[in-house]
Amino acid sequence: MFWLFLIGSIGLVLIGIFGLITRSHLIKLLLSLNILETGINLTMIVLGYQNGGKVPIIHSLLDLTKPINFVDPLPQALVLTSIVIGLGTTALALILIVNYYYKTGKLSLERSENEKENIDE
Amino acid sequence: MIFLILLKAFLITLWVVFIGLLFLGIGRKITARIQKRYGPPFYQQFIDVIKLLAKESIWHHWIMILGAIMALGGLIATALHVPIAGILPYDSNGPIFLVLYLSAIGYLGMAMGVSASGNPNAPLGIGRALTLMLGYEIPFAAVLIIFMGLTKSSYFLQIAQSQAGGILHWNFIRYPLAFIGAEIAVQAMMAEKPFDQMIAPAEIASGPLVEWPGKFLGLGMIQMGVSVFIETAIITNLFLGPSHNILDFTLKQFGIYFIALCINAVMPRFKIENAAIYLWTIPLGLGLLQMLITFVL
Amino acid sequence: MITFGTIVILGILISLIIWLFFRENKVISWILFILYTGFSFVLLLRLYGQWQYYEAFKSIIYLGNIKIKFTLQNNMLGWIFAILIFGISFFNGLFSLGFSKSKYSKNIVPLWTLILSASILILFAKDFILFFVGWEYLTWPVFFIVNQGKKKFYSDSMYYFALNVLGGMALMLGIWLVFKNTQTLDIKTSISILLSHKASIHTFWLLIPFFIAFLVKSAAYPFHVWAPRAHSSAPADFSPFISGIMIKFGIFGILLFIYPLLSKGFIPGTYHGVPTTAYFLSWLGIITSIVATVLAFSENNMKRLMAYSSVANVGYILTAIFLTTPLGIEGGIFHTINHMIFKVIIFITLAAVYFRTGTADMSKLGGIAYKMPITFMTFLIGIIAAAGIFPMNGFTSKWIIFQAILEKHFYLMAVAMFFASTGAFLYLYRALHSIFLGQIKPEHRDSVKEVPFLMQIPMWIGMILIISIGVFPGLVLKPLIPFFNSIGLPAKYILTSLSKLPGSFGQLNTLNAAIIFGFAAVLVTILFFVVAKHHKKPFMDNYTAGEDPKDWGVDENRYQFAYGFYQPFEKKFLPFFKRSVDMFWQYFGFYTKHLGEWFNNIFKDDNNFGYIAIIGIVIIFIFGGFVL
Amino acid sequence: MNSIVLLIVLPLVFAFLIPIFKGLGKYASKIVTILSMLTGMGFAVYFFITLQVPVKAILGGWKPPFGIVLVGDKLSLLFVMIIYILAFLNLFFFDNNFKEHSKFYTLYNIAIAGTAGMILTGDIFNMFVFIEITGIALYSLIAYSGKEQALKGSIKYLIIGSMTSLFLLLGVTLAYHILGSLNLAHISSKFYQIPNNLKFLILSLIFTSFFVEAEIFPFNMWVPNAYKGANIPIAALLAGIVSIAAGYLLFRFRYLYGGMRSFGNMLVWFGVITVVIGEFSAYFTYDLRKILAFSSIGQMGLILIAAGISNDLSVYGGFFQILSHSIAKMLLFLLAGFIIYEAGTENVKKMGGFGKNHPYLTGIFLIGALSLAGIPGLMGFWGKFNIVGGGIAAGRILPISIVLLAAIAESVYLIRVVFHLFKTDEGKIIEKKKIPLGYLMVVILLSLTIVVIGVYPQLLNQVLNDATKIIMNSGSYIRMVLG
Repeated sequence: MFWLFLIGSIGLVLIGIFGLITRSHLIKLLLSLNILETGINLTMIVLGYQNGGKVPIIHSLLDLTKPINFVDPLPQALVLTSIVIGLGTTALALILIVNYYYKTGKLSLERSENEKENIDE
Repeated sequence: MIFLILLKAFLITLWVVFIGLLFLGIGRKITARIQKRYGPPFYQQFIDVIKLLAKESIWHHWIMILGAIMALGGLIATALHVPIAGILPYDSNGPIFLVLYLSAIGYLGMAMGVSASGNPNAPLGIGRALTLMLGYEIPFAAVLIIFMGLTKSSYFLQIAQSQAGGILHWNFIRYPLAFIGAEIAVQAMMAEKPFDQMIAPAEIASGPLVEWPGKFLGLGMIQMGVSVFIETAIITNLFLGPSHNILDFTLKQFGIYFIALCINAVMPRFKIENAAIYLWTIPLGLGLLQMLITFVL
Repeated sequence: MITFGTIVILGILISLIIWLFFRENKVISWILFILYTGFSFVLLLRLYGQWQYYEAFKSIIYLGNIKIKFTLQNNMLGWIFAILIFGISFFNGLFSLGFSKSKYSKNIVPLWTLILSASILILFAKDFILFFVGWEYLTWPVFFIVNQGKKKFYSDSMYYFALNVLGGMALMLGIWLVFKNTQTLDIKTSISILLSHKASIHTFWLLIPFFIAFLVKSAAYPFHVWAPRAHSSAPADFSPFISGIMIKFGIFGILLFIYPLLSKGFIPGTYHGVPTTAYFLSWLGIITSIVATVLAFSENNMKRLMAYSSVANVGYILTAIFLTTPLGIEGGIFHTINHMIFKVIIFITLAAVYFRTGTADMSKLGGIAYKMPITFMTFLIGIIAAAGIFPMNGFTSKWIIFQAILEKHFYLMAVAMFFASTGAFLYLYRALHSIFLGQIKPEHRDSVKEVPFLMQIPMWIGMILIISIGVFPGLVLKPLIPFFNSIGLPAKYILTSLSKLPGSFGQLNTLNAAIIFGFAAVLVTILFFVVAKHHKKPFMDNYTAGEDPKDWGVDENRYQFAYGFYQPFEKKFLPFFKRSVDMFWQYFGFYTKHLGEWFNNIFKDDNNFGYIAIIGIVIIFIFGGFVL
Repeated sequence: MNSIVLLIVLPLVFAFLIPIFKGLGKYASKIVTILSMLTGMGFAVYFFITLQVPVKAILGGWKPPFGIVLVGDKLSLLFVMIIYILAFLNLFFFDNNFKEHSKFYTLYNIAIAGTAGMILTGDIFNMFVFIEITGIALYSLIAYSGKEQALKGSIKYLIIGSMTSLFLLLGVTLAYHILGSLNLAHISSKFYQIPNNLKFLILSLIFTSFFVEAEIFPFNMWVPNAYKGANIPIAALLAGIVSIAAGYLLFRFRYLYGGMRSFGNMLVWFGVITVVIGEFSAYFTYDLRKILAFSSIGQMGLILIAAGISNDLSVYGGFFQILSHSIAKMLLFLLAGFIIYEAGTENVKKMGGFGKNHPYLTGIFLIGALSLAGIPGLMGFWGKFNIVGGGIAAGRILPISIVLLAAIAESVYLIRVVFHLFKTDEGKIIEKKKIPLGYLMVVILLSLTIVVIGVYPQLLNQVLNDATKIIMNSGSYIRMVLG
């Protein structure tokens, strides 16, 4: 189960990287980034997960005298933060891309003709 | 003391001028005879000089006069540093570098004088003369340096004295390659054929002296005599052993000059760049070969 | 009285004051410059003999754990250089005061003052850091002086700047390499520690940065390309400084750091008693002088020609110094000083010509001597000295250099040097003829006249110095005796009287020779004036045989033979020399630029940023050994 | 002393006060920002002077290995102080194309808070958050001018930045998975337990994120676009302030975790590649902003080299380099703003005549340029000189030689700019414009700093020597945080 998750999440990371390398369309780049992010978040969860672990909440039904196999709660908290940040970034990126589209009429970062430099003597 | 030096210097100067002009006169005669002409009398050169000096002459600028004076003065000063059978005005022993560099002041003076005359043909001749000078100075220096190295001194006198003890000790027998190299270099130094590009009568209206009238030309003629004297004296000191008296020395000088004349009489003329290259190959090669044989092998 | 500190700080202050307030006022700024140099000259003069004198900064500087207390230590070599630098700058300032009124001149005083105060740091620094500080301040201000903010001079000044920055960087590398091996930044201490190490062939690499730094500054062979360019572009009154003083700092550096190491066998292997490395560097000096001489033959710009002459003279000096014998050092230092004097004088006369005519092309000049006799005489004496002909100072030092070469029995080297020396005569005569003699151009006939007296002062001083040092070489060599003793010059090579030139293969009494020369000159003069009368005639009357050249379709105004003076010679020899080195540096710049373009294109292509970053990450992993 | 948290909180508070006050007047938001920076600066200076021993601020009441902790030692406080000072001075920028907006100032405050947080935090995940905060503020700021170049740069920066902070997150996760902690000191104390190659992986993942901020080569594709398109104050912010934080992180992490020589080697070679590419690219271009941008890349590469070489000389030089670079580069960008405004072009070749109009301003530009080129007597010299010395002392002669060769190109293009400013024989003389007083004061202040510290480096000697000791002695840091 652990390995399946791990392989799956690494697969997502690789897909994201593949997208980042090969695409020039900005929206697709952003999607790849999100896939990458999901992959990494998943990795974090997987690494924090214990097989057969319990929810790390102390309540009256638990016998605190015995060792309890809790799932580590911290990665999940971290992932939550990460997701929020990712959301913010994505939103900002979309705004930028929209602006860029209005400005240039393009959705990829091609070199435009009007910014040629006058270099040669 | 200093008066003694100056007196000696004056007498030597007279001798130098006399011998130089005499050589030139005899040279003209010999050349004529080789070419089956009768030729002028041997004292013709003295007559010419006196006549020219007596002529009223024109000048364009004081630099011309300065040049003429520098030319002759420099060469006379040079001659006074070349030992004549061991005789020198003071105990300088004939420093070689001084002689080489002092003679340059003579050439510079002449060049300056003729440049100041404003005639465009003159610097053409000077340009050739200087190119040629670059050609012959190198093999000549190579030969000089061989003997300096051998005697561990930079004096003509020591080199001459090192050959004491019979004709077999003379340098031209012991170092024949150097002698041939130096001979060719001296041929160029005296501007005899095949190295007479600087005067080149048929090409540039007789070269540097084209614009020198009257007494300038007279000084120029004396200068030519002095330079012939210096060059033959140098070779004599270098190769022809120590001389016991002035007559001995002068005869040896004349021998050198005679060889130069004979070559001069029968040779055509090089183009200037070919002359330089020739001088850098044959005489320099001989000199360096001699150097190799002497110091390395 | 704090001498060095005063000179340095005063220099910086005056530089600032001039730049802030008197930038437009040339007269005041040059007067300040003259006052500054004169004052410093007097201050420095008082230090002769006090070789233990030093000035230390109060506070200590930390570099990491290294503590450094900056100290300026008086020393003989530095002192003699400093005296000459400030003396020459003083007279140069007098000249510039007159020169700067001309329309060709730009105010260069602030930067020049800055350079002068930096030179004190170089000459008296006890540690490498101060030395380096001075070195860098010697470099960059000259860039602005050379180009004067003009576009046409930009590439010339950039040649200068790029090569000298290369030298500076090499120096920085060298300083730290020395530090790594000795754990000290003090120059003298590091030399003794290095010498106490066991010599090995690896030590050679330690010195390479220093070689580069010093050879670049002294414009030696593979790096000489900046010299003619910088000289020709620089303001005419600054060229004397470049040639006379700036390139000598390379020599100073070699004497300061490389000579003590090489002469004590820091690098193993000797050839005829000379360290092998030094022997090859001696040949580098010869190559420098030969290349420069040959290049000078075909040069039409007078300042470039004289710059090549400077390079050639640096070649002699390097040859002499790298013989690493005391006699060689004596000759090298003596020639350095002599060259400082006569080359400054030559460039000052060129500046005077430029001042009056406004051109540096020799083919556009001619006959200037008839209008500027003092300038002409100065130039004549200068080139006689430069050609190493007898009664001038150039001869005396060349004599010692030849003696030093012969002492080591390097006969082939002597022949090669003779070639360069004779060649010098050729191009110097060419300059004399093309600028000063021959026919005068019509546009110069009325407009050109002698420079004002103020500008003549340095010329007179220079003439007197050149001749008096030529006749009495002891004037320079005698005060230097403490230094020669310190490098172990044998007693027979130390000057006993004012006029006896020492030498391994024989001595020369210059005074007697000068008397003989004077006698001959007087004799001929008398002869000339005693015999027949002479009278003056204009030029054209004689060689045209009284005819009007216009009748033959020749313009009489332009019959000056200057261009292609040694054409047969050039045709045979030039292409080879011209190609090899200049082309190398040109291609170097060209390919550097293309490298830059190539890198720039990585950034310009906007689509590749993702994969380049990923490739970067992959490379990191490869570094870590994960993928491979 | 929990109050060092103020250094992060203050600008954040002021940032969100700005929208409230912006209605009060045209300059309200600017004044609020100035207040914010002044108070921040005041606190930073106060802490820097009064705090003799390192302090930690425990947030949320959880003791160090568990909770979030802020660590203020002499070094981090020095850097935060300089960030505040520069951020304050940067407010007197000159940019004619710039319209004053409250949004800009809000983002500016957030960016400062983020950079201060990056330096002060003692928790690795917290650092990730601060990097993201700074990042988001910077993405928006770069795009603020609305130019195509700026948008491009912003998008590139965003994508690379997000990607690498995800890698950072992955590294953090791995470290957490193995060591069970997020505290910098705690991880460092147990870091030896990790096998070497895994260590390398974690460090690489973390450092990629710093590389983006520090403009190291394969991650700096955004730099030319961003510097070219962004408004001048933002370019100055990037070059002057963010680079300080990035440089600090490089050094801090290098000495907390990177004891491996192989890792140092990697840093050195990445630095060398960055220097070479930055300097030669700048050598090729004639666009003033791009020249400064590429020069930034080169300088940051040098800082990375200093971080890679582990001896005290290079660390000392590296800190000097961080400070001198940020001051000089900020100065140059501020000047560039006015030059571009007056010349009406960004092409260096068309700026002839500026030197005639404003000789003193051009002289100040020369000071900045020479300082960057490492001319002695100016601040930049000591950094470069010491890094070279440290590199050679560590036996890394080849990389240092390459860097020195690239430095030739650097000197050439910097002095070339000054030449083109000073050149007089251009046909068109540009029109002279008036310089605002506040701007002029800031420029003079910065250039004076460069000169004074360059001539008298003893002013910083003590501080930077202490800083060097602090950064190289990671044991005391660990003891301080955990104990």
